[in-house]
Amino acid sequence: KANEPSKTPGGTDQPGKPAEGGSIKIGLLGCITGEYAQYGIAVHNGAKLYINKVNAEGGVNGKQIEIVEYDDKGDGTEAVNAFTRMVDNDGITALIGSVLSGATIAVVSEAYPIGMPMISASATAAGVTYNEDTDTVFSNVFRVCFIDPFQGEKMAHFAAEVLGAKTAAVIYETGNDYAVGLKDAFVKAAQEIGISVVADEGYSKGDKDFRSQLTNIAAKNPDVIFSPNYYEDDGMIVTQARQVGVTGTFLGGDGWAKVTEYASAADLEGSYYCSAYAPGSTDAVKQFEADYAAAYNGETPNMFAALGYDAAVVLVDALKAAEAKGLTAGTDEYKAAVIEAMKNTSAVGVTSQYSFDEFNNPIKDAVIIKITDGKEVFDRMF
Amino acid sequence: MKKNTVHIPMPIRYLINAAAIAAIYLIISALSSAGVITNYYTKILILICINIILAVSLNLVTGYLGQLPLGHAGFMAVGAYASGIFMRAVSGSMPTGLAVFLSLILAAIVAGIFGFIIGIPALRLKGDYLAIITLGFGEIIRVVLLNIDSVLGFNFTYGAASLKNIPKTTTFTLAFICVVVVCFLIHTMMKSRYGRAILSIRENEIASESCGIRTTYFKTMAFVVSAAFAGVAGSLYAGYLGILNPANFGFMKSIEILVMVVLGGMGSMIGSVVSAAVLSALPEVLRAFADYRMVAYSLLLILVMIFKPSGLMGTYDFSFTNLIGRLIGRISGKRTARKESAE
Amino acid sequence: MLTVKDIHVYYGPIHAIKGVSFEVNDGEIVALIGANGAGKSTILKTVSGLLHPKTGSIEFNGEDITKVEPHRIVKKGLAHVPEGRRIFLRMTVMENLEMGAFTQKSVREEDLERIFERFPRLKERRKQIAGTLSGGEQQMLAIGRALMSHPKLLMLDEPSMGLAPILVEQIFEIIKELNDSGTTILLVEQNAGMALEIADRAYVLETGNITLSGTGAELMCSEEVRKAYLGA
Amino acid sequence: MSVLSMIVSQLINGLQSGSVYALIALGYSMVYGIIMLLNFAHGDIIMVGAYIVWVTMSVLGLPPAVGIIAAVAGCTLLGVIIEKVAYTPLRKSPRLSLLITAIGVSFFLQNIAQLIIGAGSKTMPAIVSGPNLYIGSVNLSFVAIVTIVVSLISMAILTILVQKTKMGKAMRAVSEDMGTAQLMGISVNKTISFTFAIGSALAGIGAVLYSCAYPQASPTMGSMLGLKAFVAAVLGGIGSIPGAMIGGFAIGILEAFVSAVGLSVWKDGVVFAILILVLLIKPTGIMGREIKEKV
Amino acid sequence: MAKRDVREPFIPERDKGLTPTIECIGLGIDFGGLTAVDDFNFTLGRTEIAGLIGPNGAGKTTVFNLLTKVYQPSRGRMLLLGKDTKGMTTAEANCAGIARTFQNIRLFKDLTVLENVLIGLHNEIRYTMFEAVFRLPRYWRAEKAARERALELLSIFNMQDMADDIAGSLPYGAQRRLEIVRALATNPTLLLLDEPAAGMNPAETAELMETIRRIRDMFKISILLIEHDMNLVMGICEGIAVLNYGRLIAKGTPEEIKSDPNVIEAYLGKKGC
Ligand SMILES: Nc1ncnc2c1ncn2[C@@H]1O[C@H](COP(=O)(O)OP(=O)(O)OP(=O)(O)O)[C@@H](O)[C@H]1O
Ligand SMILES: Nc1ncnc2c1ncn2[C@@H]1O[C@H](COP(=O)(O)OP(=O)(O)OP(=O)(O)O)[C@@H](O)[C@H]1O
Ligand SMILES: [Mg+2]
Ligand SMILES: [Mg+2]
Repeated sequence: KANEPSKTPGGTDQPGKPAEGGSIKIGLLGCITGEYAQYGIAVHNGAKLYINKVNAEGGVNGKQIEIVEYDDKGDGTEAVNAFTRMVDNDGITALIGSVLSGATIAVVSEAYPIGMPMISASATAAGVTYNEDTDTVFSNVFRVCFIDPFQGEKMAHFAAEVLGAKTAAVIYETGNDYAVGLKDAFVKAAQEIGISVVADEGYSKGDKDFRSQLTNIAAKNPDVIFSPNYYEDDGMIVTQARQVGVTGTFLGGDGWAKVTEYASAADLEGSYYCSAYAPGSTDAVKQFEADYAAAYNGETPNMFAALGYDAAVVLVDALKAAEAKGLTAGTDEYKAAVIEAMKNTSAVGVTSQYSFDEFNNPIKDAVIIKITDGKEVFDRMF
Repeated sequence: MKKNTVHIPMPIRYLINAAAIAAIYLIISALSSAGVITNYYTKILILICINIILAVSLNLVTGYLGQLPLGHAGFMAVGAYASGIFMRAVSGSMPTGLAVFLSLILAAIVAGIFGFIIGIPALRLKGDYLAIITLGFGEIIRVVLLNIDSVLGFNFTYGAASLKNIPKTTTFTLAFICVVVVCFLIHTMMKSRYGRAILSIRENEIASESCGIRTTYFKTMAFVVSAAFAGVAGSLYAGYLGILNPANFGFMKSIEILVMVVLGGMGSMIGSVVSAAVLSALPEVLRAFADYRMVAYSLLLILVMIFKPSGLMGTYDFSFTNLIGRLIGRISGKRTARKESAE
Repeated sequence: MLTVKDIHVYYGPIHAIKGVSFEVNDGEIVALIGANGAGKSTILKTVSGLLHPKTGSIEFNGEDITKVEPHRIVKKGLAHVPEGRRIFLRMTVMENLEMGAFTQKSVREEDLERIFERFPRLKERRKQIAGTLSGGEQQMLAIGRALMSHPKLLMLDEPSMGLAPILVEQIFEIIKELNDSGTTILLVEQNAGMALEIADRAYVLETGNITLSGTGAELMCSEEVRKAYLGA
Repeated sequence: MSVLSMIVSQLINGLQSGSVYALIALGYSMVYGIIMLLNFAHGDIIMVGAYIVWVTMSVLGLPPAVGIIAAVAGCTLLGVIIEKVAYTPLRKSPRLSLLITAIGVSFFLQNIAQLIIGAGSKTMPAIVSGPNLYIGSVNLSFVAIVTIVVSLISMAILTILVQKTKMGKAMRAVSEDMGTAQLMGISVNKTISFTFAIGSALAGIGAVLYSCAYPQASPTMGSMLGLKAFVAAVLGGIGSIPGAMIGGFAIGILEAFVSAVGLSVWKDGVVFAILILVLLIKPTGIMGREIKEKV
Repeated sequence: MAKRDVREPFIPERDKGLTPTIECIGLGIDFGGLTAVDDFNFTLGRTEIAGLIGPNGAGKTTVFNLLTKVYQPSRGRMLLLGKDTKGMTTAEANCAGIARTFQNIRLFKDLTVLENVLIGLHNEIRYTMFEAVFRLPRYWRAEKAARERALELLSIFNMQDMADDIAGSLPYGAQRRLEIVRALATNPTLLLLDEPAAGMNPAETAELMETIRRIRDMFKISILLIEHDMNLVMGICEGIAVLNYGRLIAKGTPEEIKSDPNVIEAYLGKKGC
């Protein structure tokens, strides 16, 4: 099983090169080291795949896109530093990033005042594009992923309407805003539509033993168990759940992508999760998978990689629009044009065609994926 | 009296030091308004200032008092949240300058109170037991910040969702002033009977007691002061980043601060300052190495400790005026020597 | 038995021993006296391998031990009762004695008996944590512990320090007894009078150099020694 | 499920994770006992052990026995190498410097592992498998039984080793006073290396058991595990072998029951609060002996 | 055994009318099963130099620890200048007037000689934290005065030139002397010296004796010392108490003690002095 992250520091995306007249500099920021590195690396790989492709095909308006790639370890402080460096020292004109919501929000507070166009592949927290305190939308910030409440609600409705669930349990990582966000939305929606949430169990980062919580859940015998975490934990949770006698159906969020590598087919059988991406579903996806494998030692892309790719697609599409206006990369007008173009985008990525709502969140249906025989199979759009 | 050192009288020492500090500040300001120091470097400078305050305040307990607390980030968190919640509450209804000033004071007081509450039981223990108990308190603070909202029933810290939209009021000038004030206060305290009492506890607690020093009182005092300054750093941090998440103040952050103190040399304030500056800037310098940067960082830690086990500065405390004194002494050395032989 | 040839010992930049040579013959008691900081303890530490001389050589029973590690030297039959006792404070008295017998195959009952006979205090306090013993009791333990290894050469660093007069007498008697039963002794003492009395030969050390040597009786009569070390 | 069987299940959950903690805490405690070093890298040695299992079994496709032997041997070797390279030069340095070196080693292992193997988790194949046991309605998984039994046996062997052998004696002497230990005829280097070897071998066994119970390996898995084990060691009384065991089991069972009563969100907080309470009542941990300095 | 009234100092006539420095009445302490000190009755006049001797492990250091409140007694009372010291901490006992040195030297090793003495002067220096951190005039005045006082105290032992040396680097004898200076700095009424001459050669010991006497005369304080060097004890003590197995077996003048058969048997030995 080849699963190595492909490293491409150095080479073309080495930072610090003086901007050549004919290039457009964009930033790529995310956690490529540290605890959440696997997500960051996937997003970066996806984004770089598309941009390299564009460059190979002659670039945008004949100009090469130059990537300035930095690591933020998933930490807000680092993210802000790296972003500021991209702006001040490297002179980027747009940003793809960051990967985790917390780091992205920190960057947004820097990027919004200077009107830097940014698009995140995976920052799902509602607060990334919207300041609820002042009820303002960060007009420069876009994302290609679902927001947390959306997925939580979707899965609650799915449980009620498709699976006919009456009782539900949740198990989530308490310190993780993503998991908490999904869980909160799920619980809220479930109560509204008449599913009773019989168990609400948390765990902390780094925990590997969930048996105690699952034993509690098993005792309540819920119809569905919503586990909106990242796939490694979810895999472990499902495995241990079956060991302690939990029999209900597992539901998850888009963090489940790749979960089949972390739990047995038998344990996962019949679980559902919502995603933005269904592997192998369309020709475009198949092409993407093939390209990705070719670029990164035969690795299979996951949803994060696909979304990274899509983020790049949407951004490059906007760059084209700005270029078409004959503006100079790096100027404020240019940035405004990029934002403007993204706002009205209709770019087609691997996972969907994009358009944004008034909160700059993508308007697209969720893909429901069912796990059968250890495979992630497209079930329906929902 | 060491030869070749001209002893500079106190008022002049103050003037020299004040001038030196003002010069540093003015140079940096000038450079940044000239655009040589960009926004990016300013950000790093602010971060360095915050880390200096953290390291210097931890050094008070680790280097001077000789204890090993592993929960310093907890105090920083308390200060950061106190200040963040305050700033969100008053933003718009109070002049910013006043609000910032009050938030710093508030952060110091709240963190100091936590230092007191935690210090009283923690200081009953010694060595590694003290380490673990402070680590425990630090983690408890983090878990409480994470989950308190569900107990209160309303949004207070916003838990995992982060406390967002804190006014970004921390400027380089503010951070620099705080560093100067904190260093000055710690320095003057250490050069007084209070500081000597703290040192004596590190050196030999039993002897210290028998010299009439109420060790429990002074230990607690050092702990509270250290916590309060960590709170100040937290407050600056809140105003720097504008968003707070309990995960930023975990055990690893405490370790990071401890590394700064030890690497700089325990009990050396200048050591803490230098190593906080170096270690804060290092990840940025190593940024170009991408994946390898954490490996480089860890190797550096190991190598410095192997080749310089007592830290970069040992227990040496740099005195700018003494240095000047020595320089003057060296220049006028011959004359002094002649005088001496005449005497 | 022990030949020390022109050793130079440094503590970092400090030149503590500046070319000292002496020898201890089989069956002798040799005393090393000198003021505070003269380097007496340093010499003992160098012989037992805790420190290594920069130049010079040390021979024990015809073997060169200049660069041998301390634990190997102990196995060759050289025991060192260090300055300041250095007992294992957190172990019991009994465990300390057992530690002394580390080089032996097992802890022999008769060895323990012999030591308890000499120091009945230790027998009383067999189970006490050594760290809570009084200063004098700790000194007895340190000597007892060294005897557990059946040394051929026993080096004692200020064994009378902190001992009651009656015990000082006893200690010196014990040293003589040990010597009579075949143990060679190298003795460092602040109590020069008593040391010279029982010593066959003695050396006077002054800041890293040997300045005088002779038989115990000779030195006892020497005007210099009397003034500097006997307080007379 | 009846309340009783619920309690029993939770107890078994706690015992299973507790026995892994205990095993790791033992290694922590041994190393601490001898050079007073909080060996932060200990958890990361387990991480390396887990990866060794993964490489031998998943990548090379070798049988479990080979994986187990390779993991234990590899960890032992790694422990000794770390000691020689990173700790020996600092033997005469202040303790805190050693602590920082240990932190450095820990970071190094984590990051180098990420560089070489990648950031994501690797899934382990089943190392042991067997039928689950049912006692009434209580379900006892085979892995749980193996984990508990193996760790108890390891601890028993270790206890005998430390209490009955000469090496054990030498370890105690070295831990108190290296110089004097040498004067007793004890080789300090050998003793310390031996301690690291044993501690790391325990980490290797811990890695195998951990991999059985939680079949995932990731570069950062060691840090949390190490922290928990450290807490367990201190709770039990650091430096004490039975203390480490008691501490490990205590933390495991405590975590299980805190979660069981519905406080899972507060779990870490409650565990630390109880730890603090215990330390305040008994400042040297459950089994630690307090030795007052004589004035 | 020389019988004396428990409540009487050694030289009752000298400090007539003044409360004794210290009165111990039936003081005792147990460690687990071990009775380290029992029924200790002892009174010391205001300017007396007394010795506490006894075999190793007799409980002498333990008596010091009781007096300085390092240990709390299991039974008995102890009056300092007529005031009961029950419940005091070590620091409070020091403030009340008891200073000591230690059998195993406990200096503040990494600090300078001067700083060691200044720490002894801690409670003599008066300024508030506020005055200290903002360096108000009172701080400067008090620090200057303290410095001068410290140098003055060091000069008793001719150590003023070592003021800036690191305490741990001093020769052994100097360290012992520094400990005495530090104790004196706390302005005691009773000075306890635990084996002050240990590790000193006869010449140094003779000098120490002189100094101890001078200190008493200068500061008008009482001194209680533990020592195994009989030259010193017999040379300067005005009264001697002898402990054995935690109990007083004799009390009296040096002459009385020297010839006490109990003391000779338990402690001095035949050759004794
Ligand atoms: N660890 C050390 N580091 C530096 N210098 C040392 C060390 N130990 C001893 N010295 C110096 O070496 C010299 C000799 O010391 P040593 O302990 O051998 O003297 P000594 O004759 O045993 O004295 P004493 O009678 O005080 O025990 C002294 O000047 C001392 O200061
Ligand atoms: N904390 C303690 N726990 C147990 N026993 C103790 C403790 N402190 C002292 N002892 C015992 O009490 C007795 C008296 O000890 P102390 O230190 O007072 O003796 P000392 O008279 O000062 O002897 P030395 O002259 O040898 O110093 C000794 O037998 C000692 O072992
Ligand atoms: Mg010596
Ligand atoms: Mg004593």
